[in-house]
Amino acid sequence: MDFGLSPEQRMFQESLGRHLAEASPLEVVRQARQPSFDPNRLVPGLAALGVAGLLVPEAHGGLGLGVLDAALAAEMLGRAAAPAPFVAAFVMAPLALALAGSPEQQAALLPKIAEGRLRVGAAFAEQVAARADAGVEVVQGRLSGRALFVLDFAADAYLVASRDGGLWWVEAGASGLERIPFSTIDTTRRVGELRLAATPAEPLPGASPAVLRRIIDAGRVVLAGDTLGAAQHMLEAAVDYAKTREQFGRPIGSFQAVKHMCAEMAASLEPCRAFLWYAAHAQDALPEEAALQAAHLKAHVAEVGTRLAKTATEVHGGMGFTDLLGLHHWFKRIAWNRQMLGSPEQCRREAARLRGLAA
Amino acid sequence: MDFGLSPEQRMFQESLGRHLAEASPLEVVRQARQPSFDPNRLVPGLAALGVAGLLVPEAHGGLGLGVLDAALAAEMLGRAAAPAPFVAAFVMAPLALALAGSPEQQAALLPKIAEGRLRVGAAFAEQVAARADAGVEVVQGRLSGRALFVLDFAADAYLVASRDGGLWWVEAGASGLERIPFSTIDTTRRVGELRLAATPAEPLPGASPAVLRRIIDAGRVVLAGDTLGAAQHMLEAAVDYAKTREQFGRPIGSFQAVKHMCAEMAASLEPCRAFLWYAAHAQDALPEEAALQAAHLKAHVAEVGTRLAKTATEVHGGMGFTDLLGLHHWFKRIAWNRQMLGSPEQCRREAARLRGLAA
Amino acid sequence: MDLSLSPRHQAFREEVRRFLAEHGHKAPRGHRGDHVAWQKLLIEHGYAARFIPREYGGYGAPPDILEARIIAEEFGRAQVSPGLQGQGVSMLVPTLLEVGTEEQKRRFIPPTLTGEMIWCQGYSEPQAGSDLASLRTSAVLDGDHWVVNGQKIWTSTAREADWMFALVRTEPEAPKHEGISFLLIDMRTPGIEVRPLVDMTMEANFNEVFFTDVRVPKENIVGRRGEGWRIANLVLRHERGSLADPNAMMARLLALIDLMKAERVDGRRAIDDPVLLDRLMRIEGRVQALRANDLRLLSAKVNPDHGDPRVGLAGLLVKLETTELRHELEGLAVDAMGEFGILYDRSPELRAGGTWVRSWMYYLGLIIGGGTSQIQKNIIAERGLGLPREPRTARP
Amino acid sequence: MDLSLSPRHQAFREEVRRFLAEHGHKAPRGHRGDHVAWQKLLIEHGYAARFIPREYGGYGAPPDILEARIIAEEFGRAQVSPGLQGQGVSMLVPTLLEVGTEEQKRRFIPPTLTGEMIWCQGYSEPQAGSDLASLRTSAVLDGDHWVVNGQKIWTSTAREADWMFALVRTEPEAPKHEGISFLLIDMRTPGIEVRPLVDMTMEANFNEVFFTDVRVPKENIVGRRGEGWRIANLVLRHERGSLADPNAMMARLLALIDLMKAERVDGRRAIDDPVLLDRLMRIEGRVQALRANDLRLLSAKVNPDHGDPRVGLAGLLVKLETTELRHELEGLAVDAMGEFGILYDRSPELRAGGTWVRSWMYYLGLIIGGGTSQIQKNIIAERGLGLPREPRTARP
Repeated sequence: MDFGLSPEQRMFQESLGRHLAEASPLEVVRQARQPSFDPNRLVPGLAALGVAGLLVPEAHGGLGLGVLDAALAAEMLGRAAAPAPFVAAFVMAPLALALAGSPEQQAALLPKIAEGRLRVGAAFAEQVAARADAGVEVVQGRLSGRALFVLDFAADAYLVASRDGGLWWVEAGASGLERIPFSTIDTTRRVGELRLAATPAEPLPGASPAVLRRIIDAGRVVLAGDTLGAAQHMLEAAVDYAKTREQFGRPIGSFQAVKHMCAEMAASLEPCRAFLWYAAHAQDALPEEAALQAAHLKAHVAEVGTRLAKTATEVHGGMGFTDLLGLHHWFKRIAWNRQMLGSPEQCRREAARLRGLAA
Repeated sequence: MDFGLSPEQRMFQESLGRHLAEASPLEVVRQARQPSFDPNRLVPGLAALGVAGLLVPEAHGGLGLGVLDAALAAEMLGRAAAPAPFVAAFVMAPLALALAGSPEQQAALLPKIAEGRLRVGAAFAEQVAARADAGVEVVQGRLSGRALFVLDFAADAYLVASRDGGLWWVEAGASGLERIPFSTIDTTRRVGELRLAATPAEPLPGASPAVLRRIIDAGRVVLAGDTLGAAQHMLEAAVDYAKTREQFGRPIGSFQAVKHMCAEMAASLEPCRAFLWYAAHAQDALPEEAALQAAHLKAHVAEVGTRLAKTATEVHGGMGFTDLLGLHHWFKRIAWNRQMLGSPEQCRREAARLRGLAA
Repeated sequence: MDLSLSPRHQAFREEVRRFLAEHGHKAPRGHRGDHVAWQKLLIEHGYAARFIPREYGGYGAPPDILEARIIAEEFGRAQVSPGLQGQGVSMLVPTLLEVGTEEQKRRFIPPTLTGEMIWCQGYSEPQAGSDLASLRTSAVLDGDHWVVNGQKIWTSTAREADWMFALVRTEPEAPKHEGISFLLIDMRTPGIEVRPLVDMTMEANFNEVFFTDVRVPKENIVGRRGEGWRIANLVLRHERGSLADPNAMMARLLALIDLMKAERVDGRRAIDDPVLLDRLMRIEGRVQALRANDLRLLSAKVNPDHGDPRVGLAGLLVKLETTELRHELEGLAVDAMGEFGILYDRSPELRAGGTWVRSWMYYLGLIIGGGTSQIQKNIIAERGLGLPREPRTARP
Repeated sequence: MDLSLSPRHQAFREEVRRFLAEHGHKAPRGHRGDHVAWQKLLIEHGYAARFIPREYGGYGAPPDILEARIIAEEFGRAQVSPGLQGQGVSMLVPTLLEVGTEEQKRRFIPPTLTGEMIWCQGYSEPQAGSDLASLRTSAVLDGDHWVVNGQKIWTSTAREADWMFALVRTEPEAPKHEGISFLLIDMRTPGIEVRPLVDMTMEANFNEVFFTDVRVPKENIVGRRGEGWRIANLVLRHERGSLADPNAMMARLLALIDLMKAERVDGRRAIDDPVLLDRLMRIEGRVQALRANDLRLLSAKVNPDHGDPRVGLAGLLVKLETTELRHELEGLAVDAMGEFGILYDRSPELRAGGTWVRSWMYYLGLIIGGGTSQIQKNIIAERGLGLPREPRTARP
């Protein structure tokens, strides 16, 4: 029995962390909001480290690892607030292809994903929380409708879940496809709307509600990993600030109020790490628990992260509120993760259903 | 415009406080759990101060005052954790008789209530939250069924609300009436069950759902007043303890953590005072707001009180947990008030209904 | 307990309503319209600067808190601008009335009241956050001028302002609270540089102001040398309460209810989600508590013989409780919208211009600004409850 | 990441199950049954005192944390008493093994393991709560005896105990942490008075113990004079974690779910109230987080080369988070029952013997006891995050 990370996993996190410290320092995080910023700028570097191919089977040029490894990567991306695609492009998309793609689709697409040459967005929002005027219908093998909050929107192609539980591959240049980018408070990741009007699309033959469930659950775990990393960054920033900033002639970290704010942050956050490991491992190895763990994890980490983001900002005083330290990018990353692929209330409702406690 | 207490109201509170400091010191609060303790022992003293007749019209020997005055009395009773009947005996009962009693009933009963010679319990719990096997039916003018959590249970007679919205006067010695006292964590007030089997009862002719509503709302405001007083006592006890108890060579109240616990208690509690005044005044003078204010007040004060009771106990450290200081009597009083006549969740659900936001 | 108005105040309310019906259409809306002309009209009729003496450009009515409240309520209900609310009118004018020289009053108050002279406040500094009195910006007397060097931060209207009222250190040898003076500085003086300070809303709601050998005429000091801390505190107390208009919070709550009726997820309106509805009702209960608390504070001002011993405490808690509650209220709106809640800028599908998530962040700034929640709790514990101050620390 | 057990440990689990199937019926239940006989049987088979050397009355197996966990899990699942868990076994025995003399080990450990010698702990004093090291109970050497005077409090099994292990001040001139010694005191010695201490549950879960000229043989000191603080801290660390069995919390959560399925208000089961269900799911998520955290701690103990740099922090937070969460969990049960939730004693209509509301109060005691939440936060901030200690205060 070994509940912890392997030396390889630790080394992978460390090297990814070092890479991001160089490739995505605060200046780059700031630049991400400029229209001129290429949202896929970090992809080649990530691909070189294997991040793009984490979930791609070795037979298709990837590392063939699991959701746990993806969650560990997400933690480092969140920690750096890295302006890069990940949850859709390198988790949900390869997982979907591996689970539901035809051998031809897998052979054609997975190697390119692993190399970082094919960036894929994921349109699953309506499967999680349906909005009245959105959703994608299939008519004679073509797609029509609206898909909102498509993740990793700056993509070459999209995986679109249709209302009937199907999964479709849609090229960015397909006919009848209109792409409408959204702006959110988080400027490091792209979302948007796909409008489809009899748009040609290729079905993934193995699609089923159970497969969709697994993809969404993996996405939830990965977003929780991102929040864990972002929150860890904010906690460490707050602790460092508290040690150096002086007021009333002493470091503010020697005031019990500030100390206790830091202690409360750490006490609530640190168990999220083991929880992430467990829930991610469940996606890979404990199928009977996987969905429940993903729902609980997503909700719990979102609540802890939201409170922590507020507290860490307060510890920084006015500086936390300004753009000078850039702390708000992490605050917003946590707020964004909270709402995507299921809000805490919704995840808890689903957890209750999975436990057989609600209809 | 004058939003505050009159000099008479202030004086009334002060004299009641002085009286209770003598008549109900901690030793008496402790004694209340003994079987030999007369639960109506404090009634004559309260009656002499006018507390029993607050809501009895002057024509019937009372003071003819309003729910606000009752709430102010409740605050002082809660503050002393006084082992005495009040919410049913001297608020809900006289209000019910004044609103729905026949002139004969009023003339016969109200003066005795005001004199403290007639103690009345109130059986309304099923009107607030119905339990499957409880409730009182009327068959040929007689009552049958179970009434749970009858307030001020050690009584000479009971006002019983029946399922059809009627109100009934039942003598304690009536035939077919069985009285089963309950034990709760709060040993200062008595509740119990009435089992009725074709028990003779006298109807109050003016009963209606609207009248029941007013009686329950007044009860809610008064319980909130009791919680305010009990919480105020706990806050003051915690502040006094923090000023005198020394640890690490200084009073614990000079530690920021303890200071901030006290500040949070005060900041959450003090607005409850104005809220109580407003909601109680609404019962007397603003009928269109009365029910909503009562529901919101009951829920809000219960939440503030529960958190405060926990925090004040923590400030006292181990001493707060023991019986030595008796602090737990106030803790339990607050916990008891929270559950009676509508829990916070239930009161908020009702508030939403009253606001037209829920069915 | 009597929440009714006297016949005189009822008549005054009618008068305000008549004025609004007749003149309301002239009011500026947002950035459009002539603010100065409107302000002058309001002063003329006594709906702005009502209680400021006539000789300083005000309307000269005797102070009456209920009249002020009636004006605020009626202008709010009619959604008409109640005139200037800036720091010049709300903070500098009361300060000058209390401690200014006759000449300062005559020179500065009238144009401030009309909006022809715009002020900013220069208190905070980067190294002096919660510990405001440790400020370092220095003013050294050189002939007939103070020479000012240093930096201010959190200056909200520095770019528009003609003048700044500032705290500067004039007595470097004195204990820190006693070395500060209150200075009026013309923003066009050479050596002043204003830099916008972008905050987490990605807007520049505040600025930094840098002073390099800025020469300020000697007579522009308010009060005596070293009295600045005391003078600033006279008015800071007002600021702590001014964030806390419970009527504004109630209006915001009503807007949230409308939002929750409009947003649908899985075919269900947000308001029909019992868990969100419970959160909403929790907040409404707290808003009601703070509204009642505000009525109590108002009533104590109206009735000096109120005999309410805890009303001081009821005032001290307002900043803490209001900013925290408001942040939660705005946060519930974000949650009720789900993914739509975090849309921003001019995004497609944006609800209400993104004001909910912006306010959610802005109110986190207000929790911090003007004394963080930690400082507020110190104040409540020490002034409100009489708990001992932090002991002096031993020098190592 | 591998949550499976080795074949050896799987076989051990089977062995435990076979033992339980064969002997489980002999186990005492609550106060009934022969605890000493059961304990001896357990030691004989290696399910109690498993890792204690044979020469001191234990089973003598090499330490193996997973075996310990398997025993705990299987006994828990079978609802069979896992033998003695008191402070003698959990705190004194490890202390003596580490710092006791050979004679102390041979004299005290064997009867403690069998339950024939019962211990209580004498650390806390009325004037020394969070500041435990400021204790005042004195022990003065007089010939061959220590003469003990003073008072202890929060002594949980003082009425049943044969012996007490206590901290006493033997060096009044030394700095406060260095003047304390660790003493073993026979509770039958003249001059000891035990008074039950009733707490908010109205039960006497604790006691006060008074010492008046109590003579303790000189050799009953453990370790050297002045080493008591260090010795006590060796074991206190274990106590902080021992309140935190997440399996017990999960079992309690399942019981809460059963309760919420059974309780009905207005014809609706409590579990069908979406607001209560949301609170339940919130708590379940937090329980899951703490279960995973516990697995991590266990794994780090099993694998000394775990390379997990933050596992220390993960251990420091357990007491704080577990006791607060448990108090909330029990409080939700009270709320789910409504008025029935506060019934107590032997009231008619009482649910589950009143355990929910009793536990709700008892866990408030545990939040306070063994280091209040405030002390826990200091520890997390200082040891876990490296924040500076409170500065020494200046003497006035």
